[in-house]
Amino acid sequence: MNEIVSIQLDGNELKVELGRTILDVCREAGVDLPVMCYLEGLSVVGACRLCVVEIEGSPRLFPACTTPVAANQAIRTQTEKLKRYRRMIVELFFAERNHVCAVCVANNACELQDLARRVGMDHVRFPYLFPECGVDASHPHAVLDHNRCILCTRCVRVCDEVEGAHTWDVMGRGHASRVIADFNEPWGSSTTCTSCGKCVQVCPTGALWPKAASMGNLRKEPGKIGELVAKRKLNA
Amino acid sequence: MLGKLDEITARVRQRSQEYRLKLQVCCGAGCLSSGAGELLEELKRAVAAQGLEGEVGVVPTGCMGPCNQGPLVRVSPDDTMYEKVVAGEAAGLVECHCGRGEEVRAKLLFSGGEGPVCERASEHPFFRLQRRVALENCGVINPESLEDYIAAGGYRALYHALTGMSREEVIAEIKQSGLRGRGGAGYPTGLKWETVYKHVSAEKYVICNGDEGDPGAFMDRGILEGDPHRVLEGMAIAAYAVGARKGYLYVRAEYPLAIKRFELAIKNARAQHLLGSQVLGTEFQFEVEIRVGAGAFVCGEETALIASIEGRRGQPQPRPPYPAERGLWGKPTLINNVETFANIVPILIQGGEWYASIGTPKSAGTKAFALAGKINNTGLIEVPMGTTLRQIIFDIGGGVPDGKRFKAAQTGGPSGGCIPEEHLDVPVDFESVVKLGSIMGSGGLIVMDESSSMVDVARFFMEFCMDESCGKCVPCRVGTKQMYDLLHRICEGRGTESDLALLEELAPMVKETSLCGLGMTAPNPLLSTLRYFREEYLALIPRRAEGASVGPSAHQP
Amino acid sequence: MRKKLATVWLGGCSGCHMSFLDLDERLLEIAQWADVVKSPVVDQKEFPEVDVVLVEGAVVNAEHEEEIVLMRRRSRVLVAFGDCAVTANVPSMRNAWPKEVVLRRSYLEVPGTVEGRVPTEEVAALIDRVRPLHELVKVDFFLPGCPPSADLIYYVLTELLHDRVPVLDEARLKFG
Amino acid sequence: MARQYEMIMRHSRNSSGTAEPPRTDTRYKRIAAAMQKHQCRPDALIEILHKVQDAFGYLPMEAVRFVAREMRVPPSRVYGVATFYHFFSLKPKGKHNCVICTGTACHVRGAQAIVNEIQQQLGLRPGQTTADGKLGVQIARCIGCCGLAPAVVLDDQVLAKVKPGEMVETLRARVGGAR
Repeated sequence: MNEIVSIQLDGNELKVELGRTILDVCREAGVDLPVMCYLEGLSVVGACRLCVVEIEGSPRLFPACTTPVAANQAIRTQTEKLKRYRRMIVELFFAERNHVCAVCVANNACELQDLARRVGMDHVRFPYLFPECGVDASHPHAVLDHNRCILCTRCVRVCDEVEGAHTWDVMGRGHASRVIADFNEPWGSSTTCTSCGKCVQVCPTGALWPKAASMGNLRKEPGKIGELVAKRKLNA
Repeated sequence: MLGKLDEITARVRQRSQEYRLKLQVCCGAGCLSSGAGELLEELKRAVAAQGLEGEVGVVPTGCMGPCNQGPLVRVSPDDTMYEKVVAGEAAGLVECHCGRGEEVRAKLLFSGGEGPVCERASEHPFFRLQRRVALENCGVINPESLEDYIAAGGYRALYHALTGMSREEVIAEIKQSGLRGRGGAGYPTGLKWETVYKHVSAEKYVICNGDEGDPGAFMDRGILEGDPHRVLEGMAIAAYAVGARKGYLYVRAEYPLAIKRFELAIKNARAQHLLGSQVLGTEFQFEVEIRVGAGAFVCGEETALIASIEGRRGQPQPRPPYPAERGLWGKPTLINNVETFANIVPILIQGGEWYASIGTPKSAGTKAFALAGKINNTGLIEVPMGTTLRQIIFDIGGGVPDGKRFKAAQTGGPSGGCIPEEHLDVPVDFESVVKLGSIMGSGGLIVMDESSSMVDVARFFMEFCMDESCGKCVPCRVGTKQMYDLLHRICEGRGTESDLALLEELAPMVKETSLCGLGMTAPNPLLSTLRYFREEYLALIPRRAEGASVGPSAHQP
Repeated sequence: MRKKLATVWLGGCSGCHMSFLDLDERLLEIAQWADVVKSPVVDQKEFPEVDVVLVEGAVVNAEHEEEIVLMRRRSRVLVAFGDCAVTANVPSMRNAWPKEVVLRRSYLEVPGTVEGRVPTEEVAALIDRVRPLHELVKVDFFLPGCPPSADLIYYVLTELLHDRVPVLDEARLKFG
Repeated sequence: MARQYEMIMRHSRNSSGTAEPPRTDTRYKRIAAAMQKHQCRPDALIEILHKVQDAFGYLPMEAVRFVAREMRVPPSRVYGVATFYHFFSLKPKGKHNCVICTGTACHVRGAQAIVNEIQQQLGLRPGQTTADGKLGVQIARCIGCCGLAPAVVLDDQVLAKVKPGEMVETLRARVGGAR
């Protein structure tokens, strides 16, 4: 057990254990921070920047998922600026690829769609980029649709860290980055994929979806990964 | 062991005393590409042909500084410098200067320009206003000769540290010097060393960051090519101080000559027990390996650099943990830039107090700059911190060519900004440059004249950042793309006022929320040009006809 | 004072208008507050001056480009009505390719095309890229949904026709 | 040496249906030797890819597969690294290569005009190679020769203060001369 210190979270005094992250503490205190790349059970990458918070005394913003709490921190999670920035980040997501909720299998079961309503995004102010994106339907059980991928890398991490197959990775860089299987080959011909389906479960959007699903009946269970990892630790 | 260094020194000195004159030929990358290699051979041949072998030596050196006047030859001890000497002129030059003792006036340095010409090179403002500390040996000694380096006082600082100073004392000296990281951010070097020193670990690493990716910057290249041992010695001293036994030089693949010379330096140093298991006969052991980058600007960011050394995609990690705590292979790691390491030796030799006396109170010492763009004397210089931009650009750099008017100086590359005429008298140090909306950066200084479009400059840097964004975090990956598209639209005359508004909304968000320095600073060129040259943006936006739509652009990106 | 209401159908599937018609008896309520002066269900050629216009669909062709500018000029409150108007939605799925490729594919290459040809006169020329309304004109209110539910349309129209600003909270705001 | 042969032979025997490198190709021996020098440690991946590119002029997929298998690095990771760094190319470069520096100093001194001229006169955009593979054109983000701006690297030789028209002539001569 680490030392207990006090912090202020949106004005409320809290006693917390050192060594935990701000996100952890927020979740426990019922402060709901938006996240996309973060998933319990996977390594933390701090990539989506949605969970950034303000800490009094610093001009910088801090991602809650990677920043540890410290004594006497005064954390603000819902300032007007943070809300504005979060909405902008969501808009950037929507403008980056070709997200068409109306024809998406994940319609009504999509973390990105939910996020858009949470941050009050009624339209995207930035020009849509309309990149040409492929759909890989070569796998017998599931489909990868790059049009809907937000590069959160949950699939990459779950495949490497939990399943141990490391079928997925990211190729290229910047806005040309793409999730790939093996040597950028059709998923169905992958020699490393175990078809465990974990990547499909953790994908927050309709980028990875089981062929058995149709719009309206898709249910993903990303939370299972956290449980799985916890159980493994128990057995280890 | 000190005896051996002295012995080598004596030998080199005696040999050079045999020469009446020494012809030093700049073999920096710039001069080599304009034919310095052939010139060197031709000069040797001419000296031999004219029977001057015993009295005139011909030696290669690293970068002398005035790169666009190359190939350069300096005659020592006369302190005469010649510019644009081609191989065909070698015989004439040797005959005239070395044989008859007359200067070749037409070839004197800067004689092709409009500014002053000096018989003694060191009297020319280009050199007179400089103060060379990190570049002390650059352009003077033969970078491929360990003996030359030793004769210039080399490896004495390391010896002194290993035999006469505790690790704490070394760190105290660096702290006292006030040296701050020369890679751009200006973090106090002594403090960084101390942090790594304090972390207890059997394994620690020292990394020299030579991934000089800013377009328009070539200071580190000059140092690595011109005085590789200086960097190596600085790294060894750092390793001793923080408790590391292994070091890496991470260098760009675009710098083959630097790689070659550094490799040679490592080899020669090992052979003389200046690296290896018992450095200079002490218990200290230190090995250095070179890791060659593969074309990714983001690898200049320390966590990305570490990922790259570990053989992975060069994507930054969130900090904390900082590399000083958990770096390469998860071990405490010290990362300093090339120029920072090049400053260590003089600090140890002459003392932290001496170093702190140069420059300004908060930014001690000197800073190397690479002058380029619309400026008469392009090249590599080093000045005390606190020198004004006007002195650098007009006195040392000789001003703007072709009678054009100065418009702005760009510092800090894609992370920096453009500083207009009205701020030229601000003394250059870390803080003042930030106040002007730019950053000191690693030392690239590009001059723009009245013909340069500042919106185009902003677009140029944004394109750079977009291409170099690693793609990990959203604000940088998508934000730089959006900002580039909007800037491109404005440059093409298709932009609208709401495009400008979008840019101004996006820029602070990208700045504040990006994961690493690349994204955090990517909006700087845009913001600084908007701050000082807003009218250029407005001039590019077509005026809307009365009563037309008030919405955003009616055009495609 | 009675308001003037228009509904317009640009590049969309008319689903939003179907949803509008799903207001059923509530249409009579709307009719107490406003005259529907221009709509696919009203025979009126010119676009008149109106208080509120619901614009369904994305801007897909040259005619739409002209119409939207005209509508903007003659409307007090312009509503982007449904996902196509707000995001360009399904029509924009062609945007990753040049329009020539799209036309060739649709009129010449698909199975079942007999002696196909790309029409040049009968229909308006496609523009290079399908675009949401706000990229061309100022939009006063965004009403996403594919389609927005009749309840939502009722709520928004009620507010707008009574000079109030509707608020789309988390429960009301949804794409798709 | 014997161990290197063994490595290549083992690799051939373990074939899983993908194309095998010719056992006699000395370039593979060199790559195998380099991997051995690093004990196939995964952190040497970038070093090894440098070696592959040195040997072939680019990264042929066959060699990339070889490296992944021998170093036991997951295929997607190797591919991810190879495509992250712009120095690596999965496509063969030209016999002659012209790299136009578009760093800041070169940009303000007219690098774009060189790119445009080459595109107009020779029909080559950056990243493209002529159909006969004789000439490839690339751009670089600052080669550190800012004093020589605008600079172009033609077959590893730095050309200083390049003028667009002359550059095209130089290229024509270089390609013509190779015939």
